[in-house]
Amino acid sequence: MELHMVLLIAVTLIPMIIAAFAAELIKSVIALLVGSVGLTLVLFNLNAPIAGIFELSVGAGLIAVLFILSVSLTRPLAKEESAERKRQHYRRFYVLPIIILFLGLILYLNKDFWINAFPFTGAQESASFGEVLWGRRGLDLIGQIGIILVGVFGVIVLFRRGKMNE
Amino acid sequence: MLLAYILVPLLGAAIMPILRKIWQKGTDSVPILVTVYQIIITGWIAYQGIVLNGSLNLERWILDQVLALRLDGLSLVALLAIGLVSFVTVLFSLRYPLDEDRRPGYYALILLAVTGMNGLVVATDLFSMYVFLEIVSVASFILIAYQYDEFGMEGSFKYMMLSAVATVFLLVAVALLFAITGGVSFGELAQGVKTGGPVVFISFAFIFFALALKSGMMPFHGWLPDAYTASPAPVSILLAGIVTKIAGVYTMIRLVLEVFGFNSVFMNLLLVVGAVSTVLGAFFALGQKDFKRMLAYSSISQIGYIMMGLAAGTPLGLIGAVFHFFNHAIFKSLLFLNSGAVETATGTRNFDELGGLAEKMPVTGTTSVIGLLSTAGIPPLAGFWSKLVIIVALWMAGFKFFAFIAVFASIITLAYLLLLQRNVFFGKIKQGLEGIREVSPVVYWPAIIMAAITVFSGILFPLVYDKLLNPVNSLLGLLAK
Amino acid sequence: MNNILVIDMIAVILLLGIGLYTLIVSRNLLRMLIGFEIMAKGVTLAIVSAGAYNGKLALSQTLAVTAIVVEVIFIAVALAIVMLIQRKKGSLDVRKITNLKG
Amino acid sequence: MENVILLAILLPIIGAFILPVIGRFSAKIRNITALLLVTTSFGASLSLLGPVLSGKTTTFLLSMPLGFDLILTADALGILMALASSFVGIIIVMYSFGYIHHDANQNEYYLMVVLFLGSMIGLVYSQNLIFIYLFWEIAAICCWRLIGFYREREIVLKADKAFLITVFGAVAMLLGFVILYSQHNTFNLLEMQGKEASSLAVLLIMFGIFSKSATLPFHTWLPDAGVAPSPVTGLLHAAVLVKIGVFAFARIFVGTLQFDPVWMQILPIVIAASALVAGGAALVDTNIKRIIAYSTISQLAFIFLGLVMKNPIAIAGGLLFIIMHGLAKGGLFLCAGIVEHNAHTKDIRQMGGLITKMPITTVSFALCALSIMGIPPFGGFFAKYMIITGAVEGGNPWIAGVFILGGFITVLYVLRLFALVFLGEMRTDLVNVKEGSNTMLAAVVILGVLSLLAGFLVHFPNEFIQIALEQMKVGI
Repeated sequence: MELHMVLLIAVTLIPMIIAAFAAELIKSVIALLVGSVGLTLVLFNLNAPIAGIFELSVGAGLIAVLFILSVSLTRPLAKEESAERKRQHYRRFYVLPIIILFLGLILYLNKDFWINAFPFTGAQESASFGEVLWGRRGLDLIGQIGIILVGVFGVIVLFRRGKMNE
Repeated sequence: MLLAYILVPLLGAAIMPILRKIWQKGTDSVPILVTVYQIIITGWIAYQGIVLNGSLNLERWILDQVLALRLDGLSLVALLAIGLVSFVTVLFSLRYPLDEDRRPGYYALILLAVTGMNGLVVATDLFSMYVFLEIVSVASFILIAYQYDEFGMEGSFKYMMLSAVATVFLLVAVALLFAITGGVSFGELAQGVKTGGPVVFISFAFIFFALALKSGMMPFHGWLPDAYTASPAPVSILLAGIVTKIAGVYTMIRLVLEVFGFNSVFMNLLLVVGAVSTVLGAFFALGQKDFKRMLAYSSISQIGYIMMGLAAGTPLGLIGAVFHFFNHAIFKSLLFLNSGAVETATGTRNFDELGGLAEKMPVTGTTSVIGLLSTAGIPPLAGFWSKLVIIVALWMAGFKFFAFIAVFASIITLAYLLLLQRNVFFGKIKQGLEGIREVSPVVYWPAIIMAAITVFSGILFPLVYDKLLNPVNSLLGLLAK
Repeated sequence: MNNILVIDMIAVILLLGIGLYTLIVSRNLLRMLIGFEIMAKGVTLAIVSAGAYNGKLALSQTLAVTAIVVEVIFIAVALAIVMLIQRKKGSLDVRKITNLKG
Repeated sequence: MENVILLAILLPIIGAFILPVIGRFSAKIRNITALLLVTTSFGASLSLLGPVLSGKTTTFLLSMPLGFDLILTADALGILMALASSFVGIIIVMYSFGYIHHDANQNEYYLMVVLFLGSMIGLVYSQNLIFIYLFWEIAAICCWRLIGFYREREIVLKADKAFLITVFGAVAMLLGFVILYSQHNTFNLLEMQGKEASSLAVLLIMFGIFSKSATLPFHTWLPDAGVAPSPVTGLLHAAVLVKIGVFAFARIFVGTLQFDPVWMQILPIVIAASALVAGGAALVDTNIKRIIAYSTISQLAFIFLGLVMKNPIAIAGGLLFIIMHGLAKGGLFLCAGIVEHNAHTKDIRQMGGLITKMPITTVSFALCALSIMGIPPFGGFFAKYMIITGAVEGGNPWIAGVFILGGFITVLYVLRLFALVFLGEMRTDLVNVKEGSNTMLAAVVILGVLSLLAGFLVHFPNEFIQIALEQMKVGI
């Protein structure tokens, strides 16, 4: 069970590091997508299929689509400029994997502390996802409606071409 | 009943695109109606004293578990402030040169921001609070960038990134607390927090960091002047007057009261951060040459006061903090209204190009004097009472040094506000400005309203105390011991 | 169950670290958003693993779903603003858009 | 009877805000209304005199939350100050009719003057520290707008300076009040009667008092405030405003609280330094209004000396000098105003021989000047005499000696001023100078004559001051 988990976490984490590390944006986005899929697997493994499916469809799919759209809309750089950009990029990021490794190691070595830090021993809850969502999280649903409206109006306001645009 | 606070502005926003097609004029009146409705309802509740006596009448406002909403003294003050500030924002927007084609969308976003703030204020669980917080933030990003200018985009992006970090930390803290308590409502969290331990400490640290970032306290203030300065004038009224206060300060007060209690480590930290913000914010304001930037730094400084009042950890301090929160919403939006009026009349905010405007713009000049005196805490205006209560509370709680800081920061406050007054309004009229005229009544009436509130809540302090601040005391019953 | 939680929490912290590092160090606006995305994944994981640990899986899943929705809207709006910046300035470099003093 | 106190305060304060409205229609009606408001307030205070003379005080109480009760008491000390300031107020409003009638912003001017007088009267009757502070700051706001009346950049800078210094002192004082609150758990002075104040609180409150009364470290704003219109300088900076500090000292430390004896050593030294430094500055300055302002600083030191000495004769002398100095200094400033207004200069080196052109002003100036110098039988003499005697009796002969020196310097610079302005050769460019307008002359004549009369009839104020001393429980 634990080993299983560690492997899946690795499947999530390594693409994420690549996403940060890759010099070209499109590669970063694809790595992010892969990491999201890894996260989905982790969520499935935690017995949270609904969150997993959501993560896969929205968190991985929709966001990747949005990012790819944006990246393709940006102007590509000239050859020499992009080479220079790459070198600078790697110079800034090469410490990241080392930091992450160290941080992970330190955290893992101190894991007893963390185990004791979580004192709760809760009982298994029988309510289903739907019951909780509709029965208890009504306010969140209203909030979701609100934020979706914000998104819709936001995109309308930001992209509608009026007199003041351009 | 309480749900109306969320649903009315939400519906108002949702019908905007329809209204735009069928009744163009309605797009102007709906936001006004919605905000006036909020002011009247909240004022009525305050006047009736429904939440005055704490728990008994409190129960009536709690719906069942589906939608656990609550109205208590603190949220009452916040709702009133939200109503007032958004009302004057909308009123100011009526004549502000916005792109007509996108105006309905603009109003919709303002109403959604109001929805978010109202929801945040009446929510009783941390996660819902986060969702509404995010509505407010995302709506503000768009509003800041509304005019497509470079500064707006940049201010918006900075606010966005820092706020993203803040919400991530807030959510991780929620997750940590959820792991040990098994719930996200304030009650459940408070139960779990009592057990203590490192996880509680870490989550409180995360929340503290997130809210300090959101409220723009001193080490994390970088985004705030940029966002305020870059946004269109009416948006900066909304932003400075209420959005950052609800997003940062209100949430902090609420969480300290209901979940964490007055933890001494964090209260001391809050006290220090508050004092640093108060003093440095005032000093930075002293060096500004831009009307709005000066006001933005002044906001940082005033937030420091509120935090210090909260950190005193006594009922008196809490009352002072809440009253200053309310006053700050009023006088800061008044000053931003004035800056907006000056900008519309003269086309600039730079002190070097302004001067002697009081002659030409008597209403703006007079109301700005009232606003600045209230900010500096000069009696008998409202700002004086709240600062006085905070200072008394700090002294009585034994934080004498901080009481000193609070007192002397108000001198610096007065100094930079006099600088502002001298450069913009007082004195002889600058060359090239002889032709300017007072802005239209739609623009200056909001300023008069705000100035009147400042004056009367100062003079009628006993009434304000009875109706608005006394209910805050009932909160102490909720205080996590 | 406790061990799993700890492994997950370590993963969360690492995700937050990667994201924050990217956010701070990067000079490209889009990559800053990618950094935020990485942090957001960490948040999702934190919420669900907390639910898996204390048995309130259903509740944690609803929270995670809401958080994901919020995150998507946030990213959509952020990308829209980034696109506008790109259109205005012709660049995504953070250094080229800093006019304000901070 | 209680409501009369409220009337005396609220009538000018609320009435002040109606003045600009009236001023939009008719300047004349506005001026008369302003005068009426101040006169009514004076009358109200006068009507409170009856009970006090029979040894009773009148109290008005309005309960407020958090201990901020509004308590107004008309005791002898309060009425003394209220009468003195509202009387000078009447004369100054009258004088203003002539002085500022060509200037812009007259509406604001009358608003601020009347509001100022209202807050002054509010302050003297208040028995709650918070309300003392509140009225104190309203007075500061009015003062700020009035100093900046002419709107030039340098003038506004000086107004800001005065405002900042006085507010700095005031907030320090507020902190002192908070300390008193934490010690005695009340802001009510009546409940603090006879209690001890901690030294920190005394220090902080003294900051406020000294900054308002322009005593040594904080005196620089007062000469600078001479850029205001003359009636304002006369009103605020000579007759009334600076007395707020003195009054607060009398009210808080003489009448109510006890303080550590060490202050009895420190305060006289500060005050003596203030008297000498300001006297010296007055000797060398050449601006007529600045000289009179420095003179105010040095005379205030005399008042303080009287009050600090804590012995009945000195305190009585100090209180007496508040009245005498108010009348005489008000007169001096108003005369200076006439001179400045007609000669179009403030530099005394460019004046001279004005006695032939403005005889009435000269005589009034001389009367007031003699009172300030302390020449018998003018009012100032009795007051100074009592203060010095009290200081000697109180065991501070050295300090008394310094003050006698200070009195001598006063004589020197006032004579110098008088000689340079009114005597000597008439300068050619001043040949066309005329006497001031009738209302202005009436004002200075009243003040000059009163300065003289007050000396002859010193018995009446003195008796009243004895009642005040009794009510303050001094020396019994």
